[in-house]
Amino acid sequence: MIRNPKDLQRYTAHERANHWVVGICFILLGLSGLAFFHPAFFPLAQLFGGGVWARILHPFIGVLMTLSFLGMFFRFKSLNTMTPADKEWLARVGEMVNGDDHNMPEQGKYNGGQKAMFWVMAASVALLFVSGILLWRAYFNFPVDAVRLGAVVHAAVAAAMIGFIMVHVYAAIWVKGTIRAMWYGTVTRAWAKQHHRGWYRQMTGK
Amino acid sequence: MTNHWVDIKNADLVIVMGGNAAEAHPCGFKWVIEAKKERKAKLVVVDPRFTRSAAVADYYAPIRSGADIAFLGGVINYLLSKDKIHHEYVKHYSNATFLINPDFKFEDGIFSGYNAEKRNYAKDTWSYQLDKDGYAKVDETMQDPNCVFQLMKKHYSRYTPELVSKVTGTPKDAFLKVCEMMAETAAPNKTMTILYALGWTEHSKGSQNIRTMALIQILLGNMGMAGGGINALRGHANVQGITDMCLFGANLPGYLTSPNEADVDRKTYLEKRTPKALRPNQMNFAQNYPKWFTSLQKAWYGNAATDKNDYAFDWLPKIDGAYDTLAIFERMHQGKMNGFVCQGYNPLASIPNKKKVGDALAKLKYLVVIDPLTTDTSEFWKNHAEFNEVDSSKIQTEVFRLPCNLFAEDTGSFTNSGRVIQWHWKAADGPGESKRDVEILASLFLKLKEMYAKDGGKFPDAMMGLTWPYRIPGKPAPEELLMEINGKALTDVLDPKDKTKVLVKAGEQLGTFGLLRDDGSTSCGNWIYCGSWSQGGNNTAKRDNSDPSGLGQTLNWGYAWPVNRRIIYNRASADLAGKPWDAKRTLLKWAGGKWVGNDVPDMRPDAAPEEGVMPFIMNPEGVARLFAPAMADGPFPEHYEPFETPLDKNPFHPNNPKATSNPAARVYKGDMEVFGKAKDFPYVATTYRLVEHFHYWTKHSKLNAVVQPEQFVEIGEELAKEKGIASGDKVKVRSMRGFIKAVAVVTKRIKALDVDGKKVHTVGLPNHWGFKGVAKSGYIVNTLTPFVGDANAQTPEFKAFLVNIEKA
Amino acid sequence: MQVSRRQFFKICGAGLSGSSIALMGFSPAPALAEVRSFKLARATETRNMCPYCSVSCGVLIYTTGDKSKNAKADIIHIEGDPDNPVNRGTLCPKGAGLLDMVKSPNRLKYPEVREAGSNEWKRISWDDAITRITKHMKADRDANFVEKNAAGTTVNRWNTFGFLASSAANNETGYLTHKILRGLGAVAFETQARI
Amino acid sequence: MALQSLDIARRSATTTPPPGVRQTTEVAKLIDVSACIGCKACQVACMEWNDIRDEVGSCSGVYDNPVDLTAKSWTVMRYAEVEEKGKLEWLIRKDGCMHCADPGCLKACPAPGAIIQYANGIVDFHQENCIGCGYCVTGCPFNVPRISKEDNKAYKCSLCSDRVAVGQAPACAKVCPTGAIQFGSKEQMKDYADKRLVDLKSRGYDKAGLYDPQGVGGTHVMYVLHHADRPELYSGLPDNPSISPLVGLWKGFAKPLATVAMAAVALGSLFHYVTKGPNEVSKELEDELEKEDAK
Repeated sequence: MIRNPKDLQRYTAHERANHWVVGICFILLGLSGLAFFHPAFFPLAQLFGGGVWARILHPFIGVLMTLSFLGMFFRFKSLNTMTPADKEWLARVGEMVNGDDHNMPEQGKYNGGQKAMFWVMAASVALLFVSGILLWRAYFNFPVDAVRLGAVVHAAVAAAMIGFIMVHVYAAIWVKGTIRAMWYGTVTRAWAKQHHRGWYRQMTGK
Repeated sequence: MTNHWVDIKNADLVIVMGGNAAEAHPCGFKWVIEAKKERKAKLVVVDPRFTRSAAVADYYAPIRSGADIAFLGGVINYLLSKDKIHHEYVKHYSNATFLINPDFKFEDGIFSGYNAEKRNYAKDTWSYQLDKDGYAKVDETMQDPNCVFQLMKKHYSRYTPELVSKVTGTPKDAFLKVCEMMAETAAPNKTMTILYALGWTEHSKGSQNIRTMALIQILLGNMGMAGGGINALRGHANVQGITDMCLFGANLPGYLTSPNEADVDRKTYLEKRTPKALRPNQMNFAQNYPKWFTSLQKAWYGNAATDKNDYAFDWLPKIDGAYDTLAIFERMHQGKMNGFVCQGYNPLASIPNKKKVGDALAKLKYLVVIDPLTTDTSEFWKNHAEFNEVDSSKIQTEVFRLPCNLFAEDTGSFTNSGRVIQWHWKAADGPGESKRDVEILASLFLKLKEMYAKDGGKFPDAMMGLTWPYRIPGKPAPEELLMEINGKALTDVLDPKDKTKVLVKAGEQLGTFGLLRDDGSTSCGNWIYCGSWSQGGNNTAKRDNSDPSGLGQTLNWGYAWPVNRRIIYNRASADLAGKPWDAKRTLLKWAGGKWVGNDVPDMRPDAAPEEGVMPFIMNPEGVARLFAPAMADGPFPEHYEPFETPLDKNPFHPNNPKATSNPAARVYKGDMEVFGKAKDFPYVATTYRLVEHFHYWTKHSKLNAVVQPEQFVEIGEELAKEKGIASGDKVKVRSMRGFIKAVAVVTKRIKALDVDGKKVHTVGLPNHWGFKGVAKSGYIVNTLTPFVGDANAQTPEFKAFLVNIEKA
Repeated sequence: MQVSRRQFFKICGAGLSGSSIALMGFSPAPALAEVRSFKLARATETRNMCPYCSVSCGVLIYTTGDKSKNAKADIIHIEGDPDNPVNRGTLCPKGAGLLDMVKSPNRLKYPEVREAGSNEWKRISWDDAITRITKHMKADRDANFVEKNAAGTTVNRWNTFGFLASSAANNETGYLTHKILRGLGAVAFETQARI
Repeated sequence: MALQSLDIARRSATTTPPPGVRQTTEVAKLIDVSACIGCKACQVACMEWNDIRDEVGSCSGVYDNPVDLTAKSWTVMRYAEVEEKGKLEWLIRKDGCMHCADPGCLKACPAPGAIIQYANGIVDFHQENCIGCGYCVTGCPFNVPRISKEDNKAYKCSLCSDRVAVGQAPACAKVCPTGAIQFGSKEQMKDYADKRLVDLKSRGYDKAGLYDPQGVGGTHVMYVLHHADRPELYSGLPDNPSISPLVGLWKGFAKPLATVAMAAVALGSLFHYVTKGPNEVSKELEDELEKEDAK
């Protein structure tokens, strides 16, 4: 499609692909995981060919997500270092949620919330991975107490992560002009200037 | 068993010694648990190992394997010295009062009449003093120094608790505790039962082990009582029946004895076997021997056996020596046998000294194995690596393997250890071309007959004259056979008191062996089974399990020999006047001019107490024998060491090397040389079976292989520590005759014992494994065992021999 | 707040159902369950006896089919006979495992011979087996039968041939074996009774 | 048998109650350890009846074989040689599913209908519904369920539900030669145990008692122990078993709450959007940049 050549490149094709691999994995994991999480969700297992297939596929998808998330992690790690400005942003996040972002501190490529989300995701994936391995009976056999702990951690972290991802997704929907960054990589300059002024300046030299 | 399985529940005290009932007979053992639960009975286990029987015992005492007579002799001494005996019983129902030949002696471990060269006894001094009528003299006061009671007292006075403990390794307090518990059953209304098995028989003095306990049971008045008796827990499901059919060279069915070379004719044969009463008025039941024997000859030779030809007496082979298993294999080893048949028997694994057995089999021209399964014996010629290292090309024996059917594929009767004969029905055909045993035997026999008829040959008469009345000659039916065993009237059987009265019509089945005749008018294949298929039909198939007495007698279930009697010697359960010693467990009582009760009387039904007919009707003296001249190795049991003993002398007779081990046990040339000495083989070994297994049979069953898959040996923690062996290590166990390798199970359940001032360790060797089966292959344990048997029964000494052990 | 375990479960249950109602959407599967079908329902029952030890426990053998001509009876299960007064339906591990002995892969199915010096079995027919064995027996008997001993007594004995008889065989088999052996003049025979 | 399908007390991962009007007799198996000879008849009968054959293993230096429960050994005997004050006791315990009144396995199971508790108390696994996740293993306070390596399904003792359904005793109870395993109504079994305890106490076992742990609401497999004060002597029988608090936490409050929380986040987002409206790039900025471009 034709785009404004002046739009700013926010993500490269590789980065977008990586993100969507993680994203798709997450959706599949969420659906299959929810099937085991609560009886009300069990019919979701049908999406995977039934409970047994859901049980078989879930951990493999988990490994795939972990690996692809690692890619993202190393790509974006340095961009997500917290700065004092981020902390201030986070302190004033209420205003942002209220829809009043005019007085928010100037942000670089990522704002404090996004950075926080990044680290929460990283920690969650790590925890899910470790606890998931503990639960993966087809290939591992850990002491039953470790498995019990693993099950609690896995479920709790997964639930939290689903919540955070919902926030992540909603934020993308709510902040208009965001999603296209992950579809075809560019954002408008106005979007950048409004939401990530520091980054806008860096990109445009203005 | 003098009693039967369910009767165990009537006991007040159960002794498990010389056996391991919980493991070898779990379903019979349930009646021990029942006695404990319902009668508050106590269970005592005396064993070298803390067995699974001991796991549920109230008291356990350890003992050195091979020291049972020392232990039980000590019990006799305890009972006599503390006067804990059932006086009335002993006085009237045993030969305690009988006077013995004054020349009878016991000196330095040897009884009078010993011939050291032949290793046997001349028994003329082991005899009763007889009066002018030929009756034994008695001293009712039991004070005469030559009366059995006094002789016995003197004989066992040497068995002090201290010496007993020194010989058996049983701590003195444990020994005395067991004595005390046994002594409580001297009360007329208390009974003790003894459950033993191969732990007593498989010694060079096996029969005497059992006799020692028999003496105790007589002293305590426990024979013939519900919940009492001497109870041999036997091997296979039908070992009792096959024993009754007497598949022994030396016997004929029903425990008749084979004629030997001295029995030149029927008259001589019968005279020697038909005893005269030794006391007045006794039943002396064996006086009927001629009736049993003649009826057998009529069953086998039918019309060909007549008074004209001595009832075909000469057609019976006459034996010229011993033909027990050890003797047979000794003959085979000497190259004196050409052909051999193993029917459901695996001698390579189950006979001592596997090397000798294998060598013996290799000397045969032909071996026929009739079996449902692939036995080790059938492949004795095949190299199975370390488990059977042989060179097939050097073994010239032609071996045939014939598939036969199993229990599930055949109809017929089995006799359980409690003498109850029960019928079973075929459920399905056997696999492939397998056939019933009788069909295989019939086809071999009929083929031979055909060959002799066609080509002639040596002495075909007996073969040709053998009755073969079966409707399908090649397939004798079990029903036809049991009817033949039971016997029938060949001509009308008349009442001897009133010749006009016909008791049984010609052609009818006999109802009891009381109807047998010695004039050829009856036939009977086995007199003790007479009544099993009477004119009314197959009594072994009866299935009414009602038990109105609550004693577990179930008289209408199957058929017990003799004459459906469930507890033998049951007359002894009542006093002289016929009043039961314990009214709550009445087996028999004298009422209204006859014996009535909850069992078939072991007594003439109308024998009034005043007649003085005593309960042990098979003995010409009518009473139980505390002094038994019939034994080969002494009228009183005496402790002798196993042939492989950890001690260098018999502590009872330290100065007489001749009395170290059983002086009357037979030892073959070449076998004495391979007995090990304690300096090279310091540990006592004992072989046994585990509850999960039945000999070498269950190694073909996956279910059993799963629950106890791999060969192991058991040793105590102390020995394991000394030898640096840990549980799970592979060990090598050597005896003078070979070695085996197995996994070590180190356990608290086998303790080192203090014997004669030294520490004696026991090595437990479960037998089961071999080179054929679905269980893990293992060594045949009988590679290690010595080729020597009991002086009376020739049962091999599997339970006490010497080994060494090391980490493999 | 003191919450007993039972109350705790109730609370949890309420939470669970409450949350489910909140979610709706997915209806739970109908609560159905069925036990494994009873495998002996129409099997044929035959009364028999365990062949192992001398307790001689009664057993019930279950076979497929109803004994009609075309339905081959196959043993599928063996359990204790509750009527038998001794075992009253119980069995030991040996008896309980009888099925695997009856169905052992080591069951012999046809006669075989191992020729002298050979290292393998060869399948033969029953006729061959019986003929070959009886030829051996006759040759041996004719050569070694003793009619009279040195003293001139008739002994009619054949002791170069031996027989070990099974204690797991029926009485009837034992009896017939004894009868035949004596008829042939055999004396060197035994059973497991001593061992 | 068809009616049996309705006599269900609980069903795994199912939120609606099963038909519960019919009350069937609560059954129980009583294992009288004091009468047990450790013969393994129960193990063999179990394999035979249930058509399972474990591997032919090896001897590891003890009598226990197979050494542990497996998907094909639903019961095993555990042997403990205990020596105290010079007296040796060989404590032999038949291990297997206890059929808890509050079954941890069922609680943990995420697959609807894979674990059923029948109204008679039997807790049965239905392998056709099992997804092989192994959560039942974490839920069990007795470490009983095993996942088969062959089909990845969970297996354990069914208390021979097929036999009980037609009015028969479980194979192990029927076979037990010494009567150490009894089967009947739970009431009967408790009465029988009382009788046994009187006998054991008369034989000097003052601490004899019934093992029917209340931590799991009682069990439908109970033990008579001579040393009820120290169940751990019997190869580690748990003293006061209960479903692990971790499992309780995970399967108890937490999941519904988490579900609600997730729903709340979703709903919160929705309402945020409709109340606050989208966060759009301001028109001024866009215009400003357009202007710049136009220059």
